[in-house]
Amino acid sequence: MSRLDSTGCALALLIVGATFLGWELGVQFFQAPVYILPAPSRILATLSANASVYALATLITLGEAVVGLLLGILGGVILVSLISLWPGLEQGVMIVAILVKSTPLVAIAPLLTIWLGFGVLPKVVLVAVLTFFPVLVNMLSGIQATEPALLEVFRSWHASQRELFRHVRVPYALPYVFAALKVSGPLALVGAVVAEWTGASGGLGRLMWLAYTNLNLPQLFAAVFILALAGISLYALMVYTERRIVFWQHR
Amino acid sequence: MSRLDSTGCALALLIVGATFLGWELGVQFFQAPVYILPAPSRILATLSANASVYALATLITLGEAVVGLLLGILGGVILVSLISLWPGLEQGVMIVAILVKSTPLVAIAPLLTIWLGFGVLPKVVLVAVLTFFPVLVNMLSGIQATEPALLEVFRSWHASQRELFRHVRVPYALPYVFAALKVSGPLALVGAVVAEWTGASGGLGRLMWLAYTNLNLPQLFAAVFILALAGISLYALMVYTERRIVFWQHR
Amino acid sequence: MTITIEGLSHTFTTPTGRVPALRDVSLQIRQAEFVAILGPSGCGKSTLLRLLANLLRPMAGHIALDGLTPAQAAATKRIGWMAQHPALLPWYTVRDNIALAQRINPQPQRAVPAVDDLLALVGLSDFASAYPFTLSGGMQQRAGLARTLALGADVWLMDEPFAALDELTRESLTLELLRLWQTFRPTVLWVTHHIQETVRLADRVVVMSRRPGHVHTEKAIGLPRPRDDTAPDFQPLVRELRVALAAQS
Amino acid sequence: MTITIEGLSHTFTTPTGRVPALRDVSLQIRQAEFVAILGPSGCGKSTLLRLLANLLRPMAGHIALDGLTPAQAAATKRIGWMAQHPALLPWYTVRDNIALAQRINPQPQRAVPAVDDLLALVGLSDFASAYPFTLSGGMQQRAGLARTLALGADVWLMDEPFAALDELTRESLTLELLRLWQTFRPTVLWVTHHIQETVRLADRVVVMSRRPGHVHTEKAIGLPRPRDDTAPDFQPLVRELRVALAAQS
Amino acid sequence: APSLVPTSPAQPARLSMTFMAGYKPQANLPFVGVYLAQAKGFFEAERLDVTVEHSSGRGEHMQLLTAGKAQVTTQDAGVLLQRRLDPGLPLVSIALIGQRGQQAFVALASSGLKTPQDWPGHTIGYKGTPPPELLALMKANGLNPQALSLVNVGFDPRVLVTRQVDVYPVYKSNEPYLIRQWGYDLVQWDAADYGVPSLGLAYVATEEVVRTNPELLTRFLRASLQGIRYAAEHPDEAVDAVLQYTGPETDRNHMRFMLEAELADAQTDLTRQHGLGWQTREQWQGLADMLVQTGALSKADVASAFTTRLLELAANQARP
Ligand SMILES: Nc1ncnc2c1ncn2[C@@H]1O[C@H](COP(=O)(O)OP(=O)(O)OP(=O)(O)O)[C@@H](O)[C@H]1O
Ligand SMILES: Nc1ncnc2c1ncn2[C@@H]1O[C@H](COP(=O)(O)OP(=O)(O)OP(=O)(O)O)[C@@H](O)[C@H]1O
Ligand SMILES: [Mg+2]
Ligand SMILES: [Mg+2]
Repeated sequence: MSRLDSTGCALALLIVGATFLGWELGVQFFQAPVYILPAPSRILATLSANASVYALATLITLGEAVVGLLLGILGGVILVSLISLWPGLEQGVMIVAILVKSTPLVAIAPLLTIWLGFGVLPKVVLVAVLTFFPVLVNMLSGIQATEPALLEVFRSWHASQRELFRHVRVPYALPYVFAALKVSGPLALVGAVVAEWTGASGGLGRLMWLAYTNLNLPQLFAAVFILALAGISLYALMVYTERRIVFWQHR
Repeated sequence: MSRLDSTGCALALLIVGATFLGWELGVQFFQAPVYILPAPSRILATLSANASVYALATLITLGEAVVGLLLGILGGVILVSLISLWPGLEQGVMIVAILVKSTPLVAIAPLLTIWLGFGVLPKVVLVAVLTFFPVLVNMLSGIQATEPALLEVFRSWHASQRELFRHVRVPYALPYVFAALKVSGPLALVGAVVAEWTGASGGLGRLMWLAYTNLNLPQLFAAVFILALAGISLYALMVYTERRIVFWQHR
Repeated sequence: MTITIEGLSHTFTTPTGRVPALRDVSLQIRQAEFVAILGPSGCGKSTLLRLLANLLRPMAGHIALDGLTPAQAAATKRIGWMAQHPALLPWYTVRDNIALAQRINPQPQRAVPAVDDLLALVGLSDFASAYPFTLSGGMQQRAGLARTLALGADVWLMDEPFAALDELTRESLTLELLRLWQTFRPTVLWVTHHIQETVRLADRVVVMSRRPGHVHTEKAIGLPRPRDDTAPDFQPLVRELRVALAAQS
Repeated sequence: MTITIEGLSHTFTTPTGRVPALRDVSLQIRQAEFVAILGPSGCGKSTLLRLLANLLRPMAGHIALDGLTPAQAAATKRIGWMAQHPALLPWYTVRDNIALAQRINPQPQRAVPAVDDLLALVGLSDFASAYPFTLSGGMQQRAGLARTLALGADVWLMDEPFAALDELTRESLTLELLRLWQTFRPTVLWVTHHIQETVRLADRVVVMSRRPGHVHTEKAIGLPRPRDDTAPDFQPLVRELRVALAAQS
Repeated sequence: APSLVPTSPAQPARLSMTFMAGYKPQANLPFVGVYLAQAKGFFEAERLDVTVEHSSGRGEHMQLLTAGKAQVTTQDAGVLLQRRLDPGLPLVSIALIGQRGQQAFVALASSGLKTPQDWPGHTIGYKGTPPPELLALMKANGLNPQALSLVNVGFDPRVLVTRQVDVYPVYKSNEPYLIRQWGYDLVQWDAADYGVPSLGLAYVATEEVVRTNPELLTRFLRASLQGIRYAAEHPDEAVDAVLQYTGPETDRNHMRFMLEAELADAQTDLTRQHGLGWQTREQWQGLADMLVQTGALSKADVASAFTTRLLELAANQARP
């Protein structure tokens, strides 16, 4: 379904076009003031006028998001490995994970700043904290869904949990993991922005914070557009990678 | 694996106990001041001292979270149905979904208040916006992973896309959907809290906001504990429901 | 339905290369004819049925079912295909699996076998409300068979329907199937590895060559029905087909 | 390995009720004996093999493999089980699937068949680097067979290993297998629906009754090897077994 | 939304409106005035139904005000000038409650910093953007901003006590209480003490409401200014009213501290002469000039940023 076929592309353009057109016309029609909802044309104009500023900020934020995402994925995978090798750990790990997940970022951010300083490190950690959970939950679900017929073969071989994990459970869970990555990708960007929101010296999050506190909504939404574009690119990258890696599913 | 067996429970208690003990001792050992990281004992004391306040706030937040989650699930499922019935829509829908997902809540919150007033409605909508995405992405992945042998049978029957969706794709995607729900459950709570953070008249988010701006961390973390407990309950509920509904997988 | 196959070829493209599965297959099948297909493993029998059932598109050649393309024929909902692996829906009981086939293929114009009769026919009455994953291999195959028969189709495309069954179940089901065939008069393509079975069942046996498969021998089975393994002409036909098949190995 | 089964019973609990699969099965199998098992579909043959392979725990009765419980025997990595449905790993090529069996079951003490030899034996040399989902049903089954043989196990628990194969492939594989059996001298339990095959292969044939399965008849096949279908004693044995089986239907 | 409900000619029509506090519930004086006007029936006496909402302080109260979802909000005078210019919000200060700026700068007493002259070589924290007061203060002390290391730390006075920064901007009425509460002594520099003109919180309405519904705003001002005066006389009761909104778990003494700090800044010679909330062209111009000098504002245009007409109406008209 995800094939980049021409009708799909055309329809995508149509839908996105219609969304933006509706937005533009809605703003015109209701005469919405720019400090409440700016028109897309205005946002794009702002974007192109400040292209270099946004480019730099995007680089910073993207860097934090990607590194944080990788850390988050690693964390999720490590936890799942633990649970898979010692299934008794599952409930305990999940409880602690949900505890971490339930703590609002604003409560952890200062702690991280105190421990890790004002640099990018606390931002990266925040992104990791935000993104590990979908990976953990999805991969665990995939692991637990593994086709019983395959498990039986390995049990008849008296294979170790490690062998089972590596040769059966992980490949079987890959589509689940990719689903998680498609969720975590855009989430990582949002996380990086939220982390920068207070107390960063650069990045889209800071730009957005400044824009919002100045009620400069075109600038805020210009950053949103970049975020969306980056999110869509990350998503497309995941879809593409999945197609190559999980080749046995997309026959 | 998720069976509520006694070793699992014992280990869970052990892990959670160890986490809290480590936290408590860490706080004592480093003499961490209470405005930086309060000890769990202190948090629990705060919680029990204000039990009725927290109970009321929890009810409000939980209500918003659950209704918003249901809305979000509905939204995700409707979008997946559309994509499944007209596969050409996929790219367009995903692009718009990621655009929505990338918009920070603070940017839309005032708009929602303008449209929906100061009550719980905008909070519910924010939760829905936050939670529909994992459902959309996961269910779509599940739909697209459907066992080709089953699809072939339906194609040989010249079944409609609707029949295929209902009898094959949806049941096949259920484990993916449940994985999404396990992610979205705690997310819904966080979403409700964030939504209340901006000027609600009640709920845990408001409590947390007040506590945080007064740097009253025991109060903040008391709310975090409630959130975590609610998140764990929601998660456990999802696990239990999955076991009953997706019975063919847990043989 | 009459089936006309002309110069049919099909090649698969796999991650590791191209596999020619069928080459220049031509066959004429009359209305209500029972044609058995024999051939070495991997020679393209399942591929042939998939092409007829509109699950694959032919890369060369031509298929007509009563003059319709496979796609058009599929749209008439008169094609019944039984896969080599029984692909039952694990979330439905055996009965629901069979009933679903009828629900998705409603045949308002014609009588179709009742679900309970089919369950009895394949010996699964006791397992009507069992879920597929609690069935033995042979039971799953019989459930799949019942599901295909439930369609009341005009063309039966059967891919090794008895492979997982013991001789006696096989023989009794053979009789039941012939009865159904004589009632509903479908055109049957019957893929099997059981030479005796072809002589017991078919009007004509097609022996396919090794991959890429093409038609090697066609042999009309002129024996009167009901047929008897101990009839004097029976074993010579079996031997003759075995020799034809052996020429492929 | 010698296998002793005493009073073995097994009942499945399913969402829709309890299904007794085996009742009071007792069998003695000698070291390097080739025992074929015949029985109607659903009588518990696969369940019996699963119990021996430590995939199910018996609910009553006793199993000993060289005096070990199935769990202990499984830990020695000398048990080879072949499932009724070939459960190949779709993410590995045919060769890797087979090689993996050897990697997870290393047998430092003993010679095991080489992967390439096994591929040639089952006729899949050309498909060594193909992925399982591009194989035909019979090819998948042969890959599964090769994977089980690759273990070099002392006990072969084979669940209808030739069900999806044509007569000729079946016959040639029979010969190859007998050769391997005579080289490695494993104890073999061979579930099949093909009566002729049992007489061709086995030292002894066990006929099981309908569900709940128990041992109905045991028949030693005294014919000298290599055996010939046309030998005077062959067909009478086939007929005798068919009669024994028919008593179950 | 404001609505006119016709009643008997003897009684003026009942009006209703929404007041959106510019931050969370706490003892900021403009909030307290409203809380008390509500609690003590001053609004009721004006036949005014007031719904009280709170903002997170991120600016949505200004958006909602201009969208007509609220009729009065509170805003820092400096930010009001900035928002009027960019993005052009039609905001008008109808009463200036905080006659001095809310911001001050603190360091730990133990840091040894005595005057801003001591700052060079130390780390100065700020919330988001360096506040104009900071720049003005540095300028007044002849400090070069380039010579100081400025870091964005967000709202978090804890960075001061954990010594991640040496100087930290605070709201005079808020964080100093918390920091002292943790057992630290502070040195505090108020920009005003160095001649930097600054103003605090104002009641704010839109130009449109000021033009079309002066009656509503007049009644609102009369009642809430009465609330403020009541708070000055009954601080304990005022704190009780605040706790009605914050919840009983809030630190009473903290609110009391805030209230008193803000009361101190609300009363000057000017207000003693003209009444609470009074504002002059000179005050606003001085603030605007400072903002222009520090680069926070591109031009100063204060004429329509405030109005005293409603204050006058409130003072002159007898209560109905
Ligand atoms: N989906 C597929 N992708 C790639 N190759 C395929 C696919 N299906 C079949 N083939 C190849 O096509 C050839 C014919 O396969 P087919 O399944 O038609 O054989 P068959 O005659 O049914 O064999 P069997 O008796 O073993 O079922 C085989 O070589 C197989 O590898
Ligand atoms: N996992 C299971 N859960 C529940 N019931 C089962 C399960 N596996 C097998 N059974 C039941 O046990 C009985 C014996 O099954 P088994 O698979 O052993 O039969 P079999 O002799 O191998 O049959 P076949 O020749 O059809 O493969 C059947 O009635 C089946 O329904
Ligand atoms: Mg086939
Ligand atoms: Mg079986």
